[in-house]
Amino acid sequence: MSQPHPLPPIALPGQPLAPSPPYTSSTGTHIHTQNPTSTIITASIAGIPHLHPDMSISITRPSPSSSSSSTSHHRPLLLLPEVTSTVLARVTRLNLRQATVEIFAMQAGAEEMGVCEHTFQGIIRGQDVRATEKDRVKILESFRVGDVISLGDQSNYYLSTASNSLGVVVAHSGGELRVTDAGDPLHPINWRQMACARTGVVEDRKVAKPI
Amino acid sequence: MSRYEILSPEGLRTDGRRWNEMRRFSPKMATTTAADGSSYIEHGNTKVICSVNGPIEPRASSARNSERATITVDVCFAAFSGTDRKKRGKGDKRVLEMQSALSRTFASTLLTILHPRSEVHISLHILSQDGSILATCVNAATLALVDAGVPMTDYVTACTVASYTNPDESDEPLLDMNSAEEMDLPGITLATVGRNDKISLLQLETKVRLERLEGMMAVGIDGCAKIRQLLDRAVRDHGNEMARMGAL
Amino acid sequence: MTDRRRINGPAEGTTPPVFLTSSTHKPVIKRSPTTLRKIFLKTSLTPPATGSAFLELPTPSNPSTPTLKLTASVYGPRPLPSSTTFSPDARLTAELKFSPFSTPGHRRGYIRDGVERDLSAQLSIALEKSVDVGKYPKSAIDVFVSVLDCEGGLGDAGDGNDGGVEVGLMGVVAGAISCASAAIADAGIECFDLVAGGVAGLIRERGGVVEEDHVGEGMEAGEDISGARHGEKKNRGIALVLDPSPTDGYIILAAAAVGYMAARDELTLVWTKGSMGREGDGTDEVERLVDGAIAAATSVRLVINEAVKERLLLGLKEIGLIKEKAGGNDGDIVME
Amino acid sequence: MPISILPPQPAQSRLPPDPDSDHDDEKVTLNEDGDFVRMASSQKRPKAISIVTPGEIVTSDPQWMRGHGTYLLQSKDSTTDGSGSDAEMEDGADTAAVGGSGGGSIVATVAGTVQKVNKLLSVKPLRARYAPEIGDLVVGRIMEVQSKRWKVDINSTLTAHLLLSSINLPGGILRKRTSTDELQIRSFFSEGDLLVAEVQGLFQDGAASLHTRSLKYGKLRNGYFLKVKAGGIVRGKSHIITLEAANGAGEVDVILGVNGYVWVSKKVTLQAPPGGESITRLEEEASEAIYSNVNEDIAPATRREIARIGNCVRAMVSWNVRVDEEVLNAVYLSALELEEMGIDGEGSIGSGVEYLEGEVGRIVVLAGMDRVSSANLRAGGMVE
Amino acid sequence: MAPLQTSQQTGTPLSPAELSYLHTSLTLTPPIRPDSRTPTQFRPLFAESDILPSTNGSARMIWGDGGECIVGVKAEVEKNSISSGGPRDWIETNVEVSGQRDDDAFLGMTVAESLLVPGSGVLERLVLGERFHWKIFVDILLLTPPLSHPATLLTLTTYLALRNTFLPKLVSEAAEDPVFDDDWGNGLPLYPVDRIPPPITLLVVNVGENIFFDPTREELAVGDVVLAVSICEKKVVGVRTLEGGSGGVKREAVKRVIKESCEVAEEVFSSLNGVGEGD
Repeated sequence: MSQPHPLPPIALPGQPLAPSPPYTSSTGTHIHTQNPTSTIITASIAGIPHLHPDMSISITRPSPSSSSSSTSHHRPLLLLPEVTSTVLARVTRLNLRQATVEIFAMQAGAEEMGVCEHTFQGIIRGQDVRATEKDRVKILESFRVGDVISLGDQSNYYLSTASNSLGVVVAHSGGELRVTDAGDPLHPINWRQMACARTGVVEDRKVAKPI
Repeated sequence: MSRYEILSPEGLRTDGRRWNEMRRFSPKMATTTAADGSSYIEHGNTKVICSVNGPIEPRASSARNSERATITVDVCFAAFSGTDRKKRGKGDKRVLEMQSALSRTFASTLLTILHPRSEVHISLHILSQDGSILATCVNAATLALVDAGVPMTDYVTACTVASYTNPDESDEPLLDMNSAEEMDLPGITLATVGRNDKISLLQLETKVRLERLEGMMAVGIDGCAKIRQLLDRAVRDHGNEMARMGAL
Repeated sequence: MTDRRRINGPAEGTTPPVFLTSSTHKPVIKRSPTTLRKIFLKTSLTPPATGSAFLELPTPSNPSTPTLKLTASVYGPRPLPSSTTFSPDARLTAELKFSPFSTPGHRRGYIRDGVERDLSAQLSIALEKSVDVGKYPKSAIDVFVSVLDCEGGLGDAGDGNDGGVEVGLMGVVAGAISCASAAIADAGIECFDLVAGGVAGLIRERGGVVEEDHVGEGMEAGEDISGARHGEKKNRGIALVLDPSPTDGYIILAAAAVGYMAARDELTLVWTKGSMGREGDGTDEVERLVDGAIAAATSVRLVINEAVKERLLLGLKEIGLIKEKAGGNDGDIVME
Repeated sequence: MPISILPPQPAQSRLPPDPDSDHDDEKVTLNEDGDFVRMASSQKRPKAISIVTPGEIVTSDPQWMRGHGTYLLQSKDSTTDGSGSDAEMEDGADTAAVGGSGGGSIVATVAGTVQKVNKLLSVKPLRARYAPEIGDLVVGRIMEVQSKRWKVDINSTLTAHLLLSSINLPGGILRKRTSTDELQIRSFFSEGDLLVAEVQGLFQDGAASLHTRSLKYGKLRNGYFLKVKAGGIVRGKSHIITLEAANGAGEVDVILGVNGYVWVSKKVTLQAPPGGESITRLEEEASEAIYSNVNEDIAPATRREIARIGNCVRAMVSWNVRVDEEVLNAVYLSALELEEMGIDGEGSIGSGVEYLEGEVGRIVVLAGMDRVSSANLRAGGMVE
Repeated sequence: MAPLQTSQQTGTPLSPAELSYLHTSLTLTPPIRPDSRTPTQFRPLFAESDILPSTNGSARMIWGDGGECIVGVKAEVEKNSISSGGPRDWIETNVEVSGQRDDDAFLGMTVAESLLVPGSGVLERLVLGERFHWKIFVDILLLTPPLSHPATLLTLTTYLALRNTFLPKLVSEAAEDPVFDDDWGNGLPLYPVDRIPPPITLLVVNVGENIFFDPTREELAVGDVVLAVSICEKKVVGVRTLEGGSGGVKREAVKRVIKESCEVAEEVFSSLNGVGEGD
């Protein structure tokens, strides 16, 4: 059994780190019950172990910033969207009751937003957009920041944009009148509307509060 | 195989049968508990085992039809069934053709509107081939469907008839071909529904003179009626056995 | 949604791996039965994959003879096609493919034949139990191993290993398991422990003593293990050989391949060939074989650790987080 | 001997548990409608069993109405063209009350026995999949979870539907369904869960719609699931039987699903909460746990009795004996006796004698039936 | 790879409550199996051999839970050629599972590996003079996929079929083209009684400390590791790990499984031979 307190500088999957009664395991670690009496925390990914003040041990993988090394590009620590993680998604389909989005970046807790390897499909239901019911607007190309509220069914994650900081970040005008002038960028006026700089046309969106 | 051997002057065939005699036909029902309905038929040396699962919820959503049950058939020739070992791939044309012929035949007689949006899956395994394969498959499938309690208007029974040309150019129909006769003579596979001569399958893969067809079909229909009687007997025996066992 | 079936090449191209040139290879020393072949293992070589690794067993005798070279690439966790039923755990699928030029003698086709389907099934059994699938609901983890070169002995036509058991396939599976495990670690997928593959064989001793193995100096990352721990018995008759290679020319009576998780001391795969009975002195041949294979796997595990650590340090150096620790940075991995 | 490999008995030779009828006189001389009289064992009245097969004209008498398993052949003479019977089929055999229109004859569509119930003639097939009827108590397994409902496998033709609105929500009946429930749907039932429910309605295509709106229904825990052939469990008044298990194993619940799914489990008693609060609190606390997947701890003795009872049910169904409380209790007692006697000498637990397949099963069921008939004799003195 | 359905054919998993009940019952000492069998007790088996006259050897077996397997062995004369990969390819096995598109490579290799163990002596009996040899095809047909894992069922049936296989007697000289005695009566058995018999494979699941033979699907679902141990005449001729099980397993458990399999195999061989004489 390695020394309980000073954690090794680098941990590899399966490496025992500390006895579990005093310590608890968090991301990147796993509780392994060797025999009914002793359960230990073992590393489950290769990375640098950290002992957090609340006696929990987590392992973080050094994610080299994308700019410096060409071979391994920027990988988010989080590989899958989890409940309560905020995501950046693009709306792919709209219908009366829900919007289907494609999640392409996510962020868990404090770390910054990481582009994920594979895009996941999510659904924002009507009742999750805002407390008051908003009818759908048929703009395809608008980015939305939402947070994942439940794992949903087979292939979809359920997202909600209820809180103020969530909603449309980047949008393009739909150009109901003529197709030609569609696609100009819109800038937010208030949390409910966005206006097109060129034509001044105002369109309904659930706008995220600009940070 | 010179033609002479097919039918001896006294009218005896290679295996000693007369022109209108059938090979030994021994049907067995409910041979396994793992499927809804099952049957095993030995018609001479042609042995076919059949198991029916249905009507069940179709796994492939393509097989979902809102008013009727869809019938899917799987035919598989065991590699050891022929005289020489031959592994038939799944994409074998002849197998696909048999499968569609069987599902068409049963689609017309099974009461599929009683179980909409479900599927009846028939899986047939040919353990040994000695002529009249398709006919034996039809009989085995019918028996297994009856065992599974799938509603049908009447039994579908099938048999084969060959047409032999005597040295003096006159023709004789031969009932129930074995593999030797099937290879050498033109023949038809014929399936009827119930006792009243309604033909639901007629297959001719070789050339035969038109005027002979009439006679062959007449013999075929009588053959099917005989097989229907044998199948009916098997079902009744099975039913009485279950009654004796107190299962009813 | 990327099309899972067509995986197109990396955008900016890769640098070809540098091989030992023939001039620098060492003088030929015949490998003793309990010395393992040196393993060259490097991770994250194919950028589009979440994790990847390349494994090679350079034979010191002469570089022109075929050696085992295989690459593993891991994609995942990625979304399952919408038709599949919900699964609270990730679905790990493993596929092993011999590239057409890989086997000496006849060229293999592109469609997966029986041998490849069998090895793929064994590979997925070995890896399945090490990955913490509960952490990635509704997703798929795909592992692809392609064998670029192998030492024959696959029971194909032309390599006459008559009488003995072919260990070629076992060597390929063991290499595939170790390489795939390194790729999974490189992908950052959480797992209980890394699985190392090990092979051992029983041979009939040919004429006199099988020379006691001497501790050769370790080259590259591989070390060999001294015979002490495994009590290499010097009895007549049956001898244990670790990491047998088809080119060694042994006639192997029985062989065993294992997938072994060293930290947890657990086996995820056991595969034996050849007939093994009760030996004269009571020890069961099966037990000797399994223990031998586990010993081989334990030392392979050290190689995997080194490779994963190497990539980690590279990452740290880049973001300047390297800690200048006094005791160097050879993390002390304790294996019960 | 751990393994016994027997030559396959031809299906016919599995002798029925009829001690009193000797077998040779039962050689059946088959006349056209296959009628023969069979001396049933003592309880059942001797009754004529007539088997009909598909295509057989059951009757041409117009006063009979057509039920399941038959179709109407509108025939003046025997040879009608095929389309005639098809046309007739549009109304489908389910709508039983088609008047026996003149000249038509009722023809069987399945092989089975003719059931004549005051003017309604139907044919019950020898073997068929379970057809759900309203009010049936069934055990089912969740196959698929959709946004507002579950698809449940109940061994019938189509998977049944269980709507989110027709289940008990944790926290008592008063709780109104909120939209978050849809998100937490998997916390109630998820794939693979077993439940006992009641058929509350049938859809147009015959699929069942279930509900679990009562305390006796819900998720199943603390026990073992076994599947018997669908016809084995006959619709009776009570499908949840509680047996007093021997060897101090406590009470065991046996849930006999009409669809042939059986669940044998330790009786889950609503322990009164320590504080002895009011009934609603108790009921409230109970309903919190109805969706938990955690079993209570079950003593090995109880597990052994659960296994034994499971074997008894399986043996009774394979020997076509009607499974109800009285007979099950009798067969269970005779199984216990069997173990004490130790049929092949060693009575040790591990003798495997409790495995009631094949011959051993028949002996146990036979002994159970004798026990019941003797009890009836003592009780009523009148064999009925 | 044989698909191990965790519940009915549709592969829905068992419920967590069932799994935990079964796991605790099976890890007790003495263990309690759901159908109260002893750990080494098999479910009843029905078997018959020589059912297909058009084959050199055949057998059929019906398993406790309704699974059915038919094996046909056919022999063909084949010219020796260097390219044909030596004697290892003289016996070809193929496992066909009804309802599955392609044949099952994993099960096929398991059977082939244990059949072609060096020293089994069967290959010598296939030689026909200097230029020809018998090519044996062992075709295994799993009719209704059994609810539990098919490994044991198909190897027991293969054992019976191989025991029932007869090859026509060679009457021609070594150098000439092979000519056979056409009296089927005095054909030579492929596995004569006095020589090494064909192997069988026992499927064993290890749950906690206990080991169970002939496991049902529920027992497989809660097992730690599932091993297929092939045994022939007190020698272990092949061990394979199968899909299933929830984690790795200690080496002692693997050794114990192999040891116990040898003992049980003895009784299985004797009862199998009983079927041979039966008809």
